[in-house]
Amino acid sequence: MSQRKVLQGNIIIAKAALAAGCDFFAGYPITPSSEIAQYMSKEMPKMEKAFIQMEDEIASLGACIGASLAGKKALTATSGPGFSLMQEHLGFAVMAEVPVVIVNVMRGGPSTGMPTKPSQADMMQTRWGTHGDHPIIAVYPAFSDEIFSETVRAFNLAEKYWNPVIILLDEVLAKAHMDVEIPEPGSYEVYWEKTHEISDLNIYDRNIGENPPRIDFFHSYPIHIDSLEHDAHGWPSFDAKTVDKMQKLRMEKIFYNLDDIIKYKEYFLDDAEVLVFSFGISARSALAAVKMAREQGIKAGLFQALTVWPFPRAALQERFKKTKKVLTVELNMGQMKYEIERIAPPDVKKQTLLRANGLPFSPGEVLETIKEFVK
Amino acid sequence: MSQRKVLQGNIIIAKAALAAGCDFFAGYPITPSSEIAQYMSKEMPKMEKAFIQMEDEIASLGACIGASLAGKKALTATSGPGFSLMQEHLGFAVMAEVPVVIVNVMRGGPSTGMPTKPSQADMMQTRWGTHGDHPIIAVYPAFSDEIFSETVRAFNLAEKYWNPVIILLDEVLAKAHMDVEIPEPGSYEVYWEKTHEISDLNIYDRNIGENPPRIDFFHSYPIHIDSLEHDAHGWPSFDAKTVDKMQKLRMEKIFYNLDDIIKYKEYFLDDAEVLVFSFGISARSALAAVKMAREQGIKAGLFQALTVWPFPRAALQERFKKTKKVLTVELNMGQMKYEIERIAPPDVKKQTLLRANGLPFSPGEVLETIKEFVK
Amino acid sequence: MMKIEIRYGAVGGQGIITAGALLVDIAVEMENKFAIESPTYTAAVRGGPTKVDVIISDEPIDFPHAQAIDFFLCTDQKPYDIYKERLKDDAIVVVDSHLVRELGDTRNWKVYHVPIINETKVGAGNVVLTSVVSLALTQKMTNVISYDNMVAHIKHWAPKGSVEMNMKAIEVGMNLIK
Amino acid sequence: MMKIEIRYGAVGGQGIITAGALLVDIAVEMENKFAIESPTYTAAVRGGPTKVDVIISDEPIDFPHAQAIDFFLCTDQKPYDIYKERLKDDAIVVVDSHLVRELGDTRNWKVYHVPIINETKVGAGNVVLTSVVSLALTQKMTNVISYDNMVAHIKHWAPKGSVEMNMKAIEVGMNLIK
Amino acid sequence: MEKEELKANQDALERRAKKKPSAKNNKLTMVPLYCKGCGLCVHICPTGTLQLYDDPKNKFGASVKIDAPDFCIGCKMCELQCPDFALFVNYEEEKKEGGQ
Amino acid sequence: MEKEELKANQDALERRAKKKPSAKNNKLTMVPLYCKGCGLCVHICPTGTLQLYDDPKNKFGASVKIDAPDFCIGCKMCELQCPDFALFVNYEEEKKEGGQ
Amino acid sequence: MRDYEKYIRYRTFPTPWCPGCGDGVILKSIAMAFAELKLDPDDIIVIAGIGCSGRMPTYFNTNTLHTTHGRALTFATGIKLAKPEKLVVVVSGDGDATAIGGNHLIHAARRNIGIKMILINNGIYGMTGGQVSPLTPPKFFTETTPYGNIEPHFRIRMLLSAAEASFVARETVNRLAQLKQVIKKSFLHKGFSVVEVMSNCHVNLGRRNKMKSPLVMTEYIKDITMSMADFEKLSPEEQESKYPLGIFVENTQRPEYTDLYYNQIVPAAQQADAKGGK
Amino acid sequence: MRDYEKYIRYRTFPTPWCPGCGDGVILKSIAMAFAELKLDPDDIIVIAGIGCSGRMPTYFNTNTLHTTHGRALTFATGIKLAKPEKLVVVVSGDGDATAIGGNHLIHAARRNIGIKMILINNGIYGMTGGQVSPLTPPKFFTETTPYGNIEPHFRIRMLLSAAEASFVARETVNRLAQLKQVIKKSFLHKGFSVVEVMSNCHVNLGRRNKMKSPLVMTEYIKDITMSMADFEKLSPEEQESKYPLGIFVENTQRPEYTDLYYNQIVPAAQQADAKGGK
Ligand SMILES: Cc1ncc(C[n+]2csc(CCOP(=O)(O)OP(=O)(O)O)c2C)c(N)n1
Ligand SMILES: Cc1ncc(C[n+]2csc(CCOP(=O)(O)OP(=O)(O)O)c2C)c(N)n1
Ligand code: SF4
Ligand code: SF4
Ligand code: SF4
Ligand code: SF4
Ligand code: SF4
Ligand code: SF4
Ligand SMILES: [Mg+2]
Ligand SMILES: [Mg+2]
Repeated sequence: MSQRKVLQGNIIIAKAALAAGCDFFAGYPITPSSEIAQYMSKEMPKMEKAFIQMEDEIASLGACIGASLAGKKALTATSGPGFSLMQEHLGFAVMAEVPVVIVNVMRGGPSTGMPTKPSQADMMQTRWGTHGDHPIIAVYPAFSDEIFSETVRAFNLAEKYWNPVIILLDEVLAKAHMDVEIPEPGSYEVYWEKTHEISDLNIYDRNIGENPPRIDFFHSYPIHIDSLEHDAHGWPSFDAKTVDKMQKLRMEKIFYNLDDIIKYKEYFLDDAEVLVFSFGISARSALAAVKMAREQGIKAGLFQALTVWPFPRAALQERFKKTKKVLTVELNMGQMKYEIERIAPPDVKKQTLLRANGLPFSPGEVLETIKEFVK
Repeated sequence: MSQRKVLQGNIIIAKAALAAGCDFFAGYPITPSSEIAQYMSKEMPKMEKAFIQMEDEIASLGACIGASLAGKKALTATSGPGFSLMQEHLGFAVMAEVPVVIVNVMRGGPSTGMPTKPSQADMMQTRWGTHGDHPIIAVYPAFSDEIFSETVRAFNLAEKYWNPVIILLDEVLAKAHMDVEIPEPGSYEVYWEKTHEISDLNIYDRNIGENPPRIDFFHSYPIHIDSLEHDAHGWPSFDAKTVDKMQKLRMEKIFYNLDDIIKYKEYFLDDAEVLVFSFGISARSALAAVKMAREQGIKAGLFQALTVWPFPRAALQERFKKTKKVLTVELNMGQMKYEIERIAPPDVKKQTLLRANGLPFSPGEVLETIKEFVK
Repeated sequence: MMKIEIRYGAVGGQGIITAGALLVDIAVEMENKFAIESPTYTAAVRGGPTKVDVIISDEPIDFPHAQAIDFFLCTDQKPYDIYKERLKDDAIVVVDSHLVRELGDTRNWKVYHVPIINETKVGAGNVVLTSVVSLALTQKMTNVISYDNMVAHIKHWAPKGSVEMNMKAIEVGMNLIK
Repeated sequence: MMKIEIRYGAVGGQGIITAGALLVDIAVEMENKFAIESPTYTAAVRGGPTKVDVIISDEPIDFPHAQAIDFFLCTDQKPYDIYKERLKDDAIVVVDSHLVRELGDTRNWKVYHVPIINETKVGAGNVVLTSVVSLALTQKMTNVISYDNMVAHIKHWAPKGSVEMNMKAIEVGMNLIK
Repeated sequence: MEKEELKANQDALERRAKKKPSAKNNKLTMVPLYCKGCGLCVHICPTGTLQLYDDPKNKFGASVKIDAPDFCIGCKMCELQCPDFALFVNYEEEKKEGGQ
Repeated sequence: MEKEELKANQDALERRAKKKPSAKNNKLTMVPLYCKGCGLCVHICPTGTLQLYDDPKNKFGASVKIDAPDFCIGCKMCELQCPDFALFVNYEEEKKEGGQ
Repeated sequence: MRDYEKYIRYRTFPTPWCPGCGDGVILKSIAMAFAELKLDPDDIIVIAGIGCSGRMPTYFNTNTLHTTHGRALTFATGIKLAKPEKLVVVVSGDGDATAIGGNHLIHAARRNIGIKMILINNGIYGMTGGQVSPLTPPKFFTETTPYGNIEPHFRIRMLLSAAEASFVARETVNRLAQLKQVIKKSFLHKGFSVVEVMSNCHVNLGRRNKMKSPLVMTEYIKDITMSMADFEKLSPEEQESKYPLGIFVENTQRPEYTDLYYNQIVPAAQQADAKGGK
Repeated sequence: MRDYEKYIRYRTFPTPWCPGCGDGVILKSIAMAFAELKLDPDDIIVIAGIGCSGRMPTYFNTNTLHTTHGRALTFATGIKLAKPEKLVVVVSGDGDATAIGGNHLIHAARRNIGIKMILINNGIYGMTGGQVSPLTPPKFFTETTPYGNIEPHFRIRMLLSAAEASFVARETVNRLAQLKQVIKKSFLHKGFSVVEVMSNCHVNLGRRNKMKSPLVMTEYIKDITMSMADFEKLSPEEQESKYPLGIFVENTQRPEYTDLYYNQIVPAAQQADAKGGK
């Protein structure tokens, strides 16, 4: 039977990763994510799983990708400065279609910034940080049980779509100790596809929209994996038609499967006059605020994105048919608000509550903004 | 008297940089930008200016920032993989407010991708590639004379706003030899502010929206520069009010000065039924297409963004008052089109011409799309 | 609905982080409550002002930082000055009588000045035990967890050989305010 | 408006890049035209098919790749196959008679088969001079630049000691097609 | 104080016991604001002049005190070793002399 | 061919001039598709068996030819040194023997 | 078919290298070392960074991985730790290995992780057209040292010995038999190994330094390299521009990293776990 | 006022370090070296990366720069090349300098660029709470080596000598007079210099290894360090865990990088330019 325990947010991630089958961790310490590596260094050897502290973040993600191609489920964890350093290898994982999970416990930025303060200012970097066109999946849990379930889901999505998946976490939650329900093994899905049989080494051969099959090294047909643009065999090719297809294969595996990938939660939205759009720690402020608003007779509701990339466009647009006010609450100077501006119809009024000074919003602040907005 | 010469695109950048007062170059070779470094290695010592090839791109941008803080006008040049590696230091330059110019000659991505093929797929990375909230200026010349003038402007903007400025260039133009007018020294502005006198070491003390003054090392008042969030003295501070102000100081110096920063060109737009929005090499295809369209009696016009970040929102919105169709042409799988979606009113029909297979659009292809669109 | 919000303030802060964590452990694992402890640090590497918020409730907790504080325990002036916000009008406030001297407007708070640090050193023998002393003080003043659970948990949690010291610390805490 | 579009195709490509650059230099700096040369490489590090497009016009040039080619010179089969697109119906096409054998549909092109590479080696003494031979061929067949300017420019451009060789190469080029 | 610090105090007293007060009237200056009570000065002082004490006003719990100023021989070991610029030996005096 | 290659040919001929045809009937196999005409085999062959020639069909301008097969002593130096897997010595024969 | 051809992926031929480039020779010697050890191609992975040398994996009929510039060792570390029983080979150019990748090199050496590195020292950035590398000899002209190189070059055998490497050797593309032999030995060595191969980039280094033909440049390599015995006879000044050959370090005592991890840390952790404790 | 106090920025005090941390001692000895050389504070810049040691620049009343983790040397290279006449000092922790920053370290050494580095070796990542570093001694317990460290540590004096460094020394926080002296000497040296300072992080390394007090840990440092003469008397096994002190390399022959650049390359380029040519 499952049981509510007290765990630090970082430790929930680590435990969930192990529960999802993670059997490789390479990382480099950085506040406020270091506890993940520390926990792994203690627990993984017990399970004969591999832990290594690398010389930097570039090396960490490189090692994870290598291990993944050798059949492991690999995890690394970092924060802003390290995540910036990982961008080149993030692109590699996209290009070669390698499942790997990266935790970014966001802290105040830019640069060294405020290592001990929360922020939600890496939202756009998560989507666009590496060069070239690339698909990205990013999940962003806010409540303790979600930290567990979204971490498991991140591994499943990485395996299914053969793509890097980023888990965003707030500094506040990474460091907090909180009650959490650790579900029984077997009560949640752990996705693992057997390595695919291939003919003619055509490892990337599939139709647009199809999930890539798991193909990795050491399965009796020696394969080639390349960071250069490549053909169905993985061999370098700049042939325009081939490239066209490969680019689409990579992008569309995500966009053909939005229903599977996108997850969100809706609170009090059915009759809402104002939709609060938020995620992570800000969604927790917003939820408290929405409840307070309801008590005061204000019809507010919350749309909490759990998948932040790809953006939950369709679900929001459905809501915008009825709800004509949207308030974006985020701990940055305006990032996901651009997505709302982009997808919300013009008859929907847009308001934001933004801040980037290291303090999360209090529910009262969100409530005030809602009240101003509904006036 | 100025004279039309034949120069390679990369060399135009190098010459323009020297003309703009660039006196420090640190870089690491990468296709298709290496000629810039090579030219500098030959020319700079003649002028007693410093050139150094560093051990990687991280080191290159680090050295440039150091030199800039020591009073130099610094340049580095790279392409996608190197630009990804520079993201952490790009954030440093934003945080510490350091002028530095980075050339990104874009090539096919992601990852190693297609080093010898053109692409415009680093548009969003340019804006959002580093962690934390950060202001960015990016210019994107398309025609030979613009390569010169925008490079000079990039240095001026960096100096004026004490911020990193990115010059985007197309592989096609970087490698092409073309006629170009190198203007006479004195015929263009070269911005250089004398180092500011300060009291009480309050190097970051100013009002929101004001340009930062030039303050650098070795001017008889020893100062401190920090990658941590800091107060007006540059000393680390996480005080919420201080942070709020510093974040705004950094962002708003750009947004208060859009008129000075944003530059674009408009062709045949006054009576246009369809506005083609484009930049770089694609704008050249589009201009040819628009001229062909006009010959065929189709009222097409071109909006060519020279400043791509900050986005030329106001100018476009002005056009959208009359022109109700917009076609975004870009060599990627959809990046700046998101900006257009965001800012164009709903009564403006939106269409795109996108591709990321290493081939630039031919004017004919753009024309076909225009024709389809106006139907 | 039961919901109690507690705040600890100190410099350095390892002690109050432990106090908060213990409180949450007991509330969740022994008393079936929902609870969260969230620490906030400042810039200084060592010895900077730190606060720890603990919320304990019989319903899931939305926002993890305290909004209306019932109980505030603070062992230093600087964190007192910074973190005394968001206290309820009738909050219970316990401050170290040596280290927090300027209280300012105390509204309707019930304020207790007690020599927490000193008594810990003298009575329990080691300043590290401030965590347990603070926990006991909290238990006594708020009753948010039961005394028996607290004792049982500390016995289980304390490293072998230091159980006695910890029990002494509980005693110190229980007796600081009569 | 005068506008001529020229394409060179080869493997490796250093020679045709030089030819294109020379052509553009002369057109711009000696004949006051607008001009651009843009090379396109493929994946192979060395010896892959390469094309070089040159556009020369008396107006500024919008798009730098050739769209309607007047003159196409190609020294190898593979680049011929890949790059023979976008030729005008009445384009002039010069191919190396040894190395380009399969021409496919030649529409209304005026096609010349000449042993460019071989004649360069034999006549000018070094295959590196294909660049100058190609330039001369272009001058002769298109008249896009003047002969005198070409000679003057090559004399100026050629490294000391190799002027004579280069002049020979011009001769070879001028005589390849009678 | 932890046992290591108590030992440092004890050791200092033992060293002091073996010495006589110094002839020179050396002056020690403490900057209480900066002293973190680390005890390095106590540990290093050859004459056992210094002692740590529990100091509730010090956020790290202890401070140093100049326990037996007349034993000080002015060797400046303590000043050199203090990581926090909290202890100076004959500071004012040397200032008057125009620096060291 | 550049002067270095011409010299390699010349040197090979000179070496050959000093040798006699080999007793063993060694068989040399060329893969023209892969040969880049670098001349390393010509340069290394102790018997001067090989020669470079201008080859318009080779995109690099030259290829190697087995100019005097009977001089080959089967030492395999050329095969070892060829960077492009374009030259094999007694390939079929050894295959029959079941590999080396 | 030659035994070594089993390890060659002819379908991807011809190779992209310039005529006479040493990379092809090295490709062949590695394949020959595989053959002599009679390895199953699927038990091998060859990994490279970016550079001319970086293209090598494509041509091995083993598992192959073309990574990012300078980072091949990081991927290799992940693979070796995931699959300690596989032969993990890294091929790296001098720029790749010692400029952008220098840190990974010294750390792999320090860890003594059982990766087999072939470091192709052609003294230049070949792929990008001839810029100076940390192994370019002093005074040489390159695209970015038009007035001659003023930077001293790393001496790999010194640097790696100091970084605790347990196997360090140097050979040249002129001595195929010895090269193959040393590579084979390195494959049999338990810990991290580096075989530095002096190779010829006549096109991008040679051309600017009066050695534009492979025939000339391989002779130059012969001139500057020699046995350790001959090297030691030289004066320190003479040694400056010469490169001794052979195996410089072969330390079989130092434990290999994955061995330590799986056979020391894992049992220790499991024991600690079994003992319980909190 | 002490002479050295001129170089201290008291306004930013107190320092953020734990009681007894060696960083404060090092701060003082560097300031004393400045004072003894009677330098104008504005002619100095102190640069650091990220770490406890990285916070040091804030407390110098000279030009100071707090950069990114591991990259201080890259900024310093830019500054030194821009202003060769300034004293450019880099302070770097062991993780900063040899983990993430290892590559910049060996390249600065190779170039022999006139940067003066103080490498604070406390054998641990202090700032992030005690994870293993490339200089953590074998078997030590840290947050990420809960079963003991299995990685060998770099020996800085070896690594840097091999990387061609022209000045390499080691001192400890226990020997202030010598430390100050060696730092001063390094400041007077023309090329790249590294002074490794053995320091105590009793809080994050000591605590997990039975040395939680600075008083104990500084004694431990005394125990493991000794003069070169004493060190050489030890057997190789004994040497493994000991650290000799003193100046190991002091090569005044090797030209400094910016010197070469401005006094050799610049005139060569100007001459080439004057001669014309194309
Ligand atoms: C991050 C990054 N920076 C730069 C490059 C460009 N680049 C490709 S290969 C190379 C150097 C190649 O030199 P080397 O490693 O010596 O290999 P070689 O070509 O000589 O075999 C460089 C700088 C790149 N691909 N990625
Ligand atoms: C890119 C990046 N990765 C990781 C970190 C986190 N970090 C800060 S300091 C540090 C290590 C500090 O250790 P060391 O350099 O030895 O300095 P010390 O604190 O021991 O003085 C780390 C890993 C960071 N700031 N930036
Ligand atoms: S100066 Fe010497 S004797 Fe006096 S207190 Fe300091 S260390 Fe002791
Ligand atoms: S005076 Fe300095 S050395 Fe002595 S205890 Fe205080 S801080 Fe430590
Ligand atoms: S086998 Fe020996 S003798 Fe025969 S061709 Fe080759 S190198 Fe010459
Ligand atoms: S056979 Fe091989 S070695 Fe000989 S020329 Fe051809 S490619 Fe070169
Ligand atoms: S450029 Fe140099 S290294 Fe690259 S393939 Fe050619 S010869 Fe070889
Ligand atoms: S953690 Fe260690 S290194 Fe950092 S300040 Fe404390 S004692 Fe010094
Ligand atoms: Mg190389
Ligand atoms: Mg350290």
